[in-house]
Amino acid sequence: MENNGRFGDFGGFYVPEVLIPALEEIERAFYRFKGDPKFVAQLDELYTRYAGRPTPLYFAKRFSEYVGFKVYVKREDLLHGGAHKVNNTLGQGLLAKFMGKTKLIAETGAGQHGLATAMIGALFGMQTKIFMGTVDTRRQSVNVHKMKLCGAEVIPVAGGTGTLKDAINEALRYWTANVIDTFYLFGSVCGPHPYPTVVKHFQMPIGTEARKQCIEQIGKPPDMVVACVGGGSNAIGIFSGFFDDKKVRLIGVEAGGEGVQTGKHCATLLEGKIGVFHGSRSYLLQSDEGQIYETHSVSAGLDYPAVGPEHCFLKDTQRAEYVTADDEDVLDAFEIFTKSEGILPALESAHALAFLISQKGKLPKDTVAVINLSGRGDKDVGIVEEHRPVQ
Amino acid sequence: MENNGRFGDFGGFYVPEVLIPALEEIERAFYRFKGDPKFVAQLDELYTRYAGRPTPLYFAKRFSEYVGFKVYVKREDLLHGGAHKVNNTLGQGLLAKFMGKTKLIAETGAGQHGLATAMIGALFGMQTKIFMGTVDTRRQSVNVHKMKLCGAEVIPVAGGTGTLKDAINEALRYWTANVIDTFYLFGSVCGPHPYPTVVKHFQMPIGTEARKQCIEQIGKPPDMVVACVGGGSNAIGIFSGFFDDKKVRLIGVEAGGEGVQTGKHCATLLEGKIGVFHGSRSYLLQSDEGQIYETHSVSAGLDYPAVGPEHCFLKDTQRAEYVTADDEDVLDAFEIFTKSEGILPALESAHALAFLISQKGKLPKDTVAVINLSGRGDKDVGIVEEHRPVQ
Amino acid sequence: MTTYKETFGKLNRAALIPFFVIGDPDFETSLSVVKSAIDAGADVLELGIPFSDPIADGPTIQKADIRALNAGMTVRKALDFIKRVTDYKSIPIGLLVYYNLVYQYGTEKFLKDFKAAGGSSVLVADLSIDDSDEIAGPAKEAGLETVFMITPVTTDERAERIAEKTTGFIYTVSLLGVTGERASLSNMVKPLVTKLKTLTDVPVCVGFGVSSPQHAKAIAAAGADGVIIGSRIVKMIEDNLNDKQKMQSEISVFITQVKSVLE
Amino acid sequence: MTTYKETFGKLNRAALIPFFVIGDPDFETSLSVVKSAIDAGADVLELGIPFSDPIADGPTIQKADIRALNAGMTVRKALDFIKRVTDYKSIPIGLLVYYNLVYQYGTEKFLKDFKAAGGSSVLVADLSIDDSDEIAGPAKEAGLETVFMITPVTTDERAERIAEKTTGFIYTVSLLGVTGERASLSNMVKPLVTKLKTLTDVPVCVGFGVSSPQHAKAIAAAGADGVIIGSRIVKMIEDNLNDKQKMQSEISVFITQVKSVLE
Ligand SMILES: Cc1ncc(COP(=O)(O)O)c(C=O)c1O
Ligand SMILES: Cc1ncc(COP(=O)(O)O)c(C=O)c1O
Repeated sequence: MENNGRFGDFGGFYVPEVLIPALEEIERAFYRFKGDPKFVAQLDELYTRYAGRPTPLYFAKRFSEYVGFKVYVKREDLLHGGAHKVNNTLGQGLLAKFMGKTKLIAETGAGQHGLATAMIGALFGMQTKIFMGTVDTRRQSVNVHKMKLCGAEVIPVAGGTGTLKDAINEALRYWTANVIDTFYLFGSVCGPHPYPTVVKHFQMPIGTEARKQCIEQIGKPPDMVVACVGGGSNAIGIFSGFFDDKKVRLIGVEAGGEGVQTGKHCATLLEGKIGVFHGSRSYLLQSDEGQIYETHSVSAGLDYPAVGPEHCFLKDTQRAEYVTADDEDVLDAFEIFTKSEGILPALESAHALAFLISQKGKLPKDTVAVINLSGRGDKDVGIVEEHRPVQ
Repeated sequence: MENNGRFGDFGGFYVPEVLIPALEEIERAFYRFKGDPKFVAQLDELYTRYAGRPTPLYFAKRFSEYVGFKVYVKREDLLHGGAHKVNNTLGQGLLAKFMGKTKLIAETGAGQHGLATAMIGALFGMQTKIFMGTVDTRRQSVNVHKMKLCGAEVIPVAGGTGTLKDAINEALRYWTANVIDTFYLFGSVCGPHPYPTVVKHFQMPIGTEARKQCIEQIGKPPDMVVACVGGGSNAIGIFSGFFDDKKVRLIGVEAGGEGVQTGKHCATLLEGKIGVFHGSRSYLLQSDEGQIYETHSVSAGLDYPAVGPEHCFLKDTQRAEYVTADDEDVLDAFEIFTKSEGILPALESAHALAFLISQKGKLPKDTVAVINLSGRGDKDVGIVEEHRPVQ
Repeated sequence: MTTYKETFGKLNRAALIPFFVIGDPDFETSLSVVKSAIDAGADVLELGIPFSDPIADGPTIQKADIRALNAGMTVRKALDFIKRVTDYKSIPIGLLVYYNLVYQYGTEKFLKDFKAAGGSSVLVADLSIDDSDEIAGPAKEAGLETVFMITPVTTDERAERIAEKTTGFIYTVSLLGVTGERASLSNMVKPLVTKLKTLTDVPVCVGFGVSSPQHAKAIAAAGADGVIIGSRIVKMIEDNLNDKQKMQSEISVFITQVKSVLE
Repeated sequence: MTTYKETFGKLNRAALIPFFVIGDPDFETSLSVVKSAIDAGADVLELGIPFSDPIADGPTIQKADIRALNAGMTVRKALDFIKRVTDYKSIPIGLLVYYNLVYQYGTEKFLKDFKAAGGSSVLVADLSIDDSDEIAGPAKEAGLETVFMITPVTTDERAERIAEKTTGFIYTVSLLGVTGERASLSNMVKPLVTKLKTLTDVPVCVGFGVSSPQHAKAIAAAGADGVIIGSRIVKMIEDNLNDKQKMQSEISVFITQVKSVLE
C-alpha cells in the first residue's frame, strides 16, 4: 500500500493476504483518479444531475423555536435514494468503472447502502450482488424488492446473527474468491484501508457545501455541527468541512439503543474497547476475550459493532465529542421534527435531532447548530408505527 | 371574479354560490401576492431550501440507448416529498399564510397531494385536514400514517366510490361550511377558477428550469416534451416552459388502464366528453346522461375522471398531443427504466416513459425528448410487486 | 299548472316546500311519497334529479341520490316522474339539478322538456350568478322561472345581482354548509331575510338545516315566504326503507305538523 | 515438543496436517477427536480458536466456530486444550487465530502462554505481511515460529517479503476463496509451489479445498512439503454430531487413507 491507512493508531488493513492485492489496486486507482480531470468532471456531473447535489442548507424555523436556538439542516435526505449513501456509491462505482471492473458487490444492513449500490449498478450497467443478513431481508423486504427492481441480486446471509456484520463477513468471503473482476463497494468509513479514506473523500461534499452555505447564509461558521454515527460516513462527510474551524464543536451521536446500561445499544465509541475487526483497528463492542457483540438500535443503519477509525482518532484527540441518544428519545425526536417541519427524518438522523432536543433551553439562543439530515424517514414509518401506533 | 378563468371555452367556476366569495378571495390574493417581492422571495427560498429546487435535468444514457434517441429527465422525483406536488402546496400554503388563513384542507387520492399538504401544514404551523376516500386510506395506509405524523387529521370519506372524486366532493362540502378561516389547497390544475391558474403558476418553475437547462446542456430546446396527465399539473408545469417554442411537440400521456376499449381507464382527454364537474368545464369520463364514471389506473395519481381545462384547450387547439399508455406497458416501463438507470419512477411518470418506449426505433436517433419525472416510485413498489412478483 | 306568483300570492303565510330526490328509493315509492306529501299540504315541491357527485348536499341526500341511481333513475325518467306528479296535482315544481346533467341533455332541450312535464323553476346547484347566462336565457325561453341561492357570505353587491336575475324565488341558505339536518337554526335567518326583502320582490324562501316545526315557525316569523325542508324528510325515507307504509305516513304526519304551525 | 524443522526434516514425504476448530463440538469430544487424529497419523496439527466472525473461513468452519463458542469455548480454555494435546503427544501445533482475540488477550502474553501450552507456530488469519510486525517480533520473543499465507494473486515482490518473514512454513492457498471443500483441485498448485520453492527454504504447505486422498496425492506430487485438510474433516464432525463414535472413526479412517497415499 502507498499509505498505511492510519488515523493515529486506528485504521490499517487487517485482512487475509488474499485481499491485499485487491485493496492495493483500489488504493492505487483512488489516488490516481481522484484528481483526474475526467473522473472529477464525470463525478461532478453525476452528483449534480443524478444525485441532486448540492443539497440545500435549510433553516428549520419552527424546530429552532422549539429547541430555543438556531438549527440549520443539511438536506442529504433530498438526495436520490433518500440518503447520503449515494455520494459514496457514485464515487466508488465510477472508480470501479475507471478501473475496468464489471461486477460490484456490497453489504447492507437496513438496505440503504445496498439500494444505493443497486441503483448505481443499474446506472453503470454493472452486475451487482448485495449481501444482506436474513434477519434484515425479512424486516426490510421493501428495500430487497427495490434492489431487485434495479437488477441487483440480493444474497441472503443466514450465518451468524443474520445482520450487517454477517453480511460484511460474507461479502468479504465472496470477494476473496472473486477479487479479479469484482469491486467491493464498501458502505461506510470503516473496513480496511483504503475504504475509510475513499468513503470519506466521496462524502466530503457534504461538509464543503455546508460550510460554504453557512458563510453565505449566516456569514460565519456555525457553533456546532451534529451528525449521527453508525459507521460514521455521514458524520465524517460533514465534520470534514469544519476541521479547520477550531472553534466549531463537532458532535457525533451514537445509538444508545435501550440505554447503554442495558447492553442493548451501538455506542461503539463511548462504550467500546479498542480492537481489530473487519480490517480496521477501532473501538468495538466486544466481549473481554474479543468476540464481537450483537448490537441493538431502533435504527437499522446504526446497528454495527465497529466504527470508522477516524472517529476513534477524533475522539481520542478530542477534536470531536461523542454522545448517545436512546431509542425512546430518538422516536420523540422523529415525531417532534416531523410535526414542526413536515420533514420525516431517517431514524439514524433523528439521533442527531435528539441530541439537539436534549440541549433545549441549555444553549444561548443565538447558538447556531448545523445538523446533517443524513436521510429521509420514509423507510422508517413502519418501525415508528410499531413503537408508537397513531390512531 | 377579476378573471373568468377560461381557457377557450373550458374552465370557469361552476360552484354553489356559497363558495364564490372564497374563490374570489383566493383569486384576489393570488393576483396581489404572486408578484409581491416579499412573497416571491419567501417562496423562492422555500423552493430552494425546503423543496430542493432547481431539480436537475439528467441525461438518461442507458435508457436513451434502449429507446434509440436522446432522453433527458426532469428530476421532480428528487423534490421533498418525492413528487412535483410540493411546488404547489408550498405556493398555495404560503398564499394562505399571506391571506391570514389558519386552517388548510385538501383532498387526496393516492395520498401524494395529501402528504405534500400535510408537510407544509406542519412547516407553516397550520391546522390541516386531509380528505381521503376509504378505499384509498386502506390501500395507501403508509401515506395516511405519514400525514398523521406531520400532524394532519386524515378524514376518511366513505361516500360514493370511496376514492379521489369523493374526497373532493367531501372537501368541497366541508369548505362550504368553513369558508371563513379555511383555505382549500387544491391538488391539480382542475377544479374551479382560480385553481387551474394558481396551480399552474406554482408548477411553472418545472418548465422554466427545464427550458433553461436544455439551452445550457443541449444548446437548444428539445424536440418533444413528455409528461403524464392526471389532473394535469405536472404536465402544464413543464409544457408552459415551451409554449413559445412552437416546434417543440408537447405530449401528454393519459392512463389507458386496462385498455381504453375495456372502459377501465382514465383517458379523459381522449375518451371523455365535454361536461361540467368539480367546478370546471372540461373533458370528462361520464355516462351519456352526465353521471360521472369511476375510473381505473394502476397509478392512483391519475385516477380521476376530469382533467385540467387548459389541457382541453391545448388539445382542441392542437398545441399539445395526447396519447395513452396502458397498465401493462406502464409496468414494463417502470421495470425497464429502473433497471437502466437505477431510478424508480412513480407509476404516474412511468406513463410518460411508456410513451417513449413505444417510440423505440421510430424516431431519428438525434431526437431529443425531455420527460418530466413527476415523482419517485418508492410509493409504488408494493403495487408493482402485486402485479409483477419478483423472485 | 300554477305559477309561483299565484301560489305565493294566494297564501297569507309562508309556503311549505318539501324536497325529495326523484326516484328515492325507487320510482313508484318515490311517486307515492310525493303524492302523499302533496295531499298532506305541500304548497310547492322542490325535486332533485339524482347525481353521482352531489357536492352541495350532505350525507342524507347523497345517500338518497345513490339509492335512486341504483334503482335505475335517469334524467329522462325524472322528467317522466315530474309529469306524473303534475298530472296528479297542479303544483309548482322547483327543480334542483347539477349542471352536468342539464348540459349533457342539452340545456335548451332539457328546459323545454322540463317545462313540458309541468315544471316551474330551475335551480342549478353548481351554477352561480356569474354563469347564470348559461341557464337564465334558455329558461326564460322555455317559460321557466329561475331560482338562485344567497348565503350568509354573499356580498351585498352580489345579492343585488342575484335578486335581479331571479324570477322565481330566492333560495336563502341560512347557514354555511351543505344540506342536512341541524339541531338549532342559524341566527342568520332573520337578518338575511330582512335584507333580501329590501332588495327584491320575488318570494324569499329559506332552506338548509330546517329540521322541525319549530324551525319552520321561526323562519316564517322572520318574514320568509317559504320554508324548504329537505334532509329531515329524506331521512324518513332512509329510516323506513323496509316499511313503505310507515315511510309515507311519517312523512305525511310531519308535513301536516309543519303546515299547522305555519297556518 | 517437536519443531517443524525436526518434523519436516525427518519425513521423506509430504506432511499430513489436519485442521480442527478447538472445542468443536465441545471440549471433550474435540479432544478425543484430535487425539485419534494423531493416532491415525497426523504429522502436524493446525488448530483454530473459534471466533464470532471468521471472515477467512467458509460455511463449514464457520459453523464449527459457532458450535464451539456455544459449547463455551474461550481463548483461555483453548490454550488449556492445546496443553492437553501436547501432554498426550509431542506434535507440532500450528495455531490459526483471528487477530482480535490475540489483541484482547495481549499479544505478548498470548504468545507466551501459547508457547507454554506447547504450541509451535502462529498464523493470524487477518494479519497480512504488512502488519507482521504486530506479531512477528513477539512471536520470536516467545520462541514461536511464524506462518504466513501466499495466494495465487500474491505478487512476486510480496511473495519474497512473505518468505522472508516466515520462519515456520508457508501456508499456500491454492485457490481464490475461503476455506471449504472443493470437488477439484486448483491447477495453481503446481506453479505456485514451484515458484515458492525458489524463494524460500522453509516448508511449503498447501491448504484450502483439499477434500480427498487424490487431492493430497496431487499436492504432494507438486512438491509441497505438507497438505492441510480442514473443511473436509470438520464436516465429518458436523455430520456425526449425534454419534461421537462414528465421528471419531470416520475421521481416523480418512486420515489413515490420506496418509497411505502420501507414504
Ligand atoms: C440515513 C442514514 N444515516 C446514517 C447512516 C449510518 O451510516 P454512517 O454512520 O456511515 O453515516 C445510515 C446507514 O444506513 C443511513 O441510512
Ligand atoms: C408523481 C405524480 N405524478 C403525477 C400525478 C398526477 O397529477 P398531475 O396530472 O396533476 O400532475 C400525481 C398525482 O398524485 C403524482 O403523484
